[in-house]
Amino acid sequence: MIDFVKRISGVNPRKCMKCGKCTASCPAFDEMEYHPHQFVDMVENGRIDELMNSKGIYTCLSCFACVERCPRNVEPAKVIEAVRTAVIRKQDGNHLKPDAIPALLDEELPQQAITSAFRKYRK
Amino acid sequence: MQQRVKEKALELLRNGTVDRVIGWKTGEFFYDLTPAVFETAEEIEKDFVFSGFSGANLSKYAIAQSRAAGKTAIFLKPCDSYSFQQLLKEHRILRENIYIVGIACEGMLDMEKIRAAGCEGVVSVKENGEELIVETLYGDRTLSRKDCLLERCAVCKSKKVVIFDEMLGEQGDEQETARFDRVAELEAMTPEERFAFWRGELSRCIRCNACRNVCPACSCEKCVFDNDKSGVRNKAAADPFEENLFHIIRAFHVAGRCTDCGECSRVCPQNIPLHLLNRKFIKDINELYGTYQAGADMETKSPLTDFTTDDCEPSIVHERGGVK
Amino acid sequence: MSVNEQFQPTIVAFCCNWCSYAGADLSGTNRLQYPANVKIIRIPCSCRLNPMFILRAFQRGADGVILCGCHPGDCHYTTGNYYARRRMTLLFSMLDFMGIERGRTRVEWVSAAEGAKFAATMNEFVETITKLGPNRRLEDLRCSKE
Amino acid sequence: MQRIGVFVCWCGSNIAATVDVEKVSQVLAQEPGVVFSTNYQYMCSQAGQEMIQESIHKYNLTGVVICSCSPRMHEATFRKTCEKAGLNGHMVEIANIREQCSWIHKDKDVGTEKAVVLGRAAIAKVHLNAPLTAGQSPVKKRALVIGGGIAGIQTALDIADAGFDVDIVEKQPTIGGKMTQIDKTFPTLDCAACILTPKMVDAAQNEKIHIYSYAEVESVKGFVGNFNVTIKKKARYVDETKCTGCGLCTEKCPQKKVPNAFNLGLDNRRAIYIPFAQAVPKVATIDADYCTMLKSGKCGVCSKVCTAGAIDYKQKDELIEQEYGAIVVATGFNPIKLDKYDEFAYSQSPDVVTSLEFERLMNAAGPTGGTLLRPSDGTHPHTIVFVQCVGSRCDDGRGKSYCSKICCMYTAKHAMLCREKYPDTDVYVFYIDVRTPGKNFDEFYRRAVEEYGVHYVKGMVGKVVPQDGKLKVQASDLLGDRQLHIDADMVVLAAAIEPDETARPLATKLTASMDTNDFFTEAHPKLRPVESPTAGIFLSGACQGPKDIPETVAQASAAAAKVIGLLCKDSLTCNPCTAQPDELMCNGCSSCEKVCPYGAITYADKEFRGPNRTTLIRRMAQVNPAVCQGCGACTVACPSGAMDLKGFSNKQIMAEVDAICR
Repeated sequence: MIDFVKRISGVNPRKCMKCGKCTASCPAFDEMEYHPHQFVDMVENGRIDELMNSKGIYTCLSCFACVERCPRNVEPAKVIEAVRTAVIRKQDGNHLKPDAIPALLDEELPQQAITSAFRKYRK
Repeated sequence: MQQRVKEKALELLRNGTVDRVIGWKTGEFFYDLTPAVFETAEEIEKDFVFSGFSGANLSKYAIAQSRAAGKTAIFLKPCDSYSFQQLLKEHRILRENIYIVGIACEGMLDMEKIRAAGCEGVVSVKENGEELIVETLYGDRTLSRKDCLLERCAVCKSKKVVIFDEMLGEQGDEQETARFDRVAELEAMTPEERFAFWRGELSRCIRCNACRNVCPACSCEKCVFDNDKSGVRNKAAADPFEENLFHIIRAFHVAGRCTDCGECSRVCPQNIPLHLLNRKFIKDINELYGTYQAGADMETKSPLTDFTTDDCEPSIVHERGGVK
Repeated sequence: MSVNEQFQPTIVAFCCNWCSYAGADLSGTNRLQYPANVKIIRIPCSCRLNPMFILRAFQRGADGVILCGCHPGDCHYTTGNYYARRRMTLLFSMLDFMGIERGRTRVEWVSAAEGAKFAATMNEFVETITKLGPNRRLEDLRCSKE
Repeated sequence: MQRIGVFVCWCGSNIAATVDVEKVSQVLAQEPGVVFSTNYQYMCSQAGQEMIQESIHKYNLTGVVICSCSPRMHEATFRKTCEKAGLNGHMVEIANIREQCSWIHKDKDVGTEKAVVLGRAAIAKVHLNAPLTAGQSPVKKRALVIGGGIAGIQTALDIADAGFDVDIVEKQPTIGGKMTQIDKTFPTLDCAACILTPKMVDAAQNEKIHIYSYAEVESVKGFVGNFNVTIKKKARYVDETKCTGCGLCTEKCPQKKVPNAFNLGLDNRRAIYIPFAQAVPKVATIDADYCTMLKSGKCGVCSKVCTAGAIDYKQKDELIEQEYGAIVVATGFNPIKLDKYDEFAYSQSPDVVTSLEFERLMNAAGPTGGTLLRPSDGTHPHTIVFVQCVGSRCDDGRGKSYCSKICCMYTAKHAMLCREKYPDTDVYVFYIDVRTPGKNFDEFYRRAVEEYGVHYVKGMVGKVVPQDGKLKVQASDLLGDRQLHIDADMVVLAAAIEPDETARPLATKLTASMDTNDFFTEAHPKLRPVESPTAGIFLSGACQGPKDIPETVAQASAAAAKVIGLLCKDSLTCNPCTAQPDELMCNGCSSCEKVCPYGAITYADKEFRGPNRTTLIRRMAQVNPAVCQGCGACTVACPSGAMDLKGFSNKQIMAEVDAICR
């Protein structure tokens, strides 16, 4: 899972020098139980599950202030985005099964609607 | 044009602009023109010829003549002018002693091709626009001029005379050509096929040194192959290795300096396509280090005396793969 | 097949004095083994390597030639290996163009601290050349061992 | 034919264990030219060396091959050994049968066989060796120091003390450099001016030191021991010999609105100025960008008030040529520009200042007379926030990837001074790490925290917003896991330092190498830290890397010691393995010149006898053996093979190739 987060975020958490500028820049600081520098640290130290279960990942505004200001190009917001994606992908109880699609397919139906249908309507 | 060139030679000598003229004179046959230095109007009247067979690149002769007393006129076709400027860049020619007459060029003729078209006993070849009228012992034949051009002219890279004091005819431009097609074809072969190809070609080499003697870039005061101190002195090629050695080293020594004038292949009595070796270097240089045309200007650094810190590694040769 | 009959290639390694020769020394100091087929010639800088030396080695019976120099940017003479890099690239490309096996020539940048890399490179190179077999395409028949 | 002696070393069991040394010496004895071959336990020992010397005499040896450890180890030893026995040191070749043979092979047969081949190659090379003598080049006993900061001054003083002439070239109107702008120095808190200005005066009064102020290096030619430098003295429109430094002109000049560069633009000065009271030389300079007389020809006040008649509006830049044996680079540093750091509001509020600006605000000779006042409204600040690592340790392209080294200490100093002078101020320091290696440095930092009550917060400032005369600072406190919101009166940014912008063009002129950050590279990062790889060029101070004052002074004296070591010599021994062109073959084509990294190759026209008693003039390459370092790049660039390298000639290398491939 760590590798997954590292891979899809493209972030190398080892580059972080724990300066805290991301956390200093964060406008949503008070709403989060974990803060940007902690995200990075938790990925580095394998505490992904805690992060995935945290509500804080949804209070992140994705304003990218931390990405903008980080002096080491660590890009904490991308880590959060990757963790969110990881949460989504983990929910394998998709409403639709791929085999069922052809039967349901409507020429008029937008592609995007099918994709969101997979995820949206969980059992 | 043929007449204009000769008249210009006479004029320059007569009005005292120059003391001698480097041009072409008839050899044993009418198609066998050789470079020559003319010092009097009489000599010019008698022997000077400019025709479709004036393929010889005169630039190399300016090295010695520019050091002779007085001034020398030289006639340069577009491709010759590149060689000339390259030599100038290498400080081999004293520019102030040379008067350059640039000649617009429609391509030079290859007697081999005329013969190959089935003309035997050729007495003369007359040019008539796009046609050649070949007079033979067995009657006249008409050939397309385009089909009888030297290889290098068929894939002419530039009709632009890059350096001149005076121009005869229209100045032309650089042009896109298919000159690297044959190199690319060889590159696409398997190593075995390439090896067989070059063995077939180079094993014919008789080490007459014609390629070296005619090459404007091979104008060293003393060639490494003639020099005892170099450790590779070698007069005749005794085995396949030495056949390879001479041509690889020759191509390497002129890499970045060769203007692709094609003289090496033109003079090779064994018809070895030596220009392909030089073109391979030019193609590699263009692809790996950016397009470079030797002799095109006086300033650009030659790719082998230059570098960038992020040049490709030699392993690129392996990575590029054999078959493209 | 007994060990003696196995093909033993002759390999010439040109090493620059400041980095790669020291790197080769270091692999000795660390007792890192590589085959005895590799014989090292010390040159001041990779830019001293004349293409003629490589051809000469092949002529006299070498089966593989490798050039080791300081990493680009680390040249003792500041720029030597940059020139060497261009020269070798073009030379190797030409040898390839003439149908000589690509694996027979190689350039590797080895710093004075990379004894392990030197040994690993040599092991790998000897293996490559052993697989390629004797150099037949570029040799002087008069000098062949048979 | 050479008469060669072969000496195979056992190196105890280091070689003898996997190489049959007896067999090697026997087989090599059969090689052509070998007249004597032996082996011995330790060739490098006294006894071994004596054996070599005796054999040279006994067998009349002209060449020596030693099969032993790496030439990098003992080549110099054995060359000396042979020289003592009357044989040229370059007639010795080493076959490396330890590092490159016995130590990497386990099988004795394999090792022995390889040792023989390596020995043969060395013998083949010795056959072609020629005695080489190192040339000598004279040393001009004068040094040039580029940059007149504390580094340059210290280097110059030390060199002058040893009795050599030194010139200092300083681009500013006065020497002194950055240290003149600093208020107090850590960790002792003594006043910078008090310790610097006496040194400046010493330099000015020293007979051996000549100061070219308001001057730059225009061009550098030559090589170690023989540099030829052109110095451009910029026109200051004041005759230095006449100006008494009374300063009347600087009071009367009507152009009052010139940003004072010495105070970093925090106040204004006149168009004619003396940077500060203790300037050396204390001479006025007209700022041509602002002087109305120079711009429009109307004014001339300074000329009227000058009783010494020193003003000269027609003065021109002056070029001075001088020869030097050694050059010291002491171009120093500058704080980086902060225009890319919008989040700290540096360009929005005058109350956000850099640390160097803060030094001026604290300095008694500064714009506020030493009272700490906010630049915006001149009020006393009560809350001050210091931000460290602004642009240092930065990988994002806006700053520098390195640690600027001095910021931790000067920030502690600033914080401490604030609390000392104004105990009613709250002082915060935001840090990533506090780095205090150095004598009494950590004690100093702890004092700031423990005795002076500076709030050190592990974290970083995220943004600064000027609002209602305050600076709203949002920052993180990582250890407290909280975000801080501070209403500050001033924010001080510890800007990263970078090499002076003149360093890069200077490096090109000197052919000295630089790293990607434009710091000069040293010849060896550990063992030769004050020398450039280019011979005769030495490094002093922050041009080589970030340094504080004690380190700078230490390096300055070290560079001086190296210069003195060089200037003490009457002549220099050159590297004998240099390139040499064969005149008969040289085309004069300039290929070699283009690849020479040292500019050792020049061209000259030379006369040759042509056929029929004519004379031919040909262009010919010439190598300066004092400059050539023997890399050999030219030998391969040369198409005719005219260029060869002594000691590593084409034939020698090919002989080795032949011996190995035999």
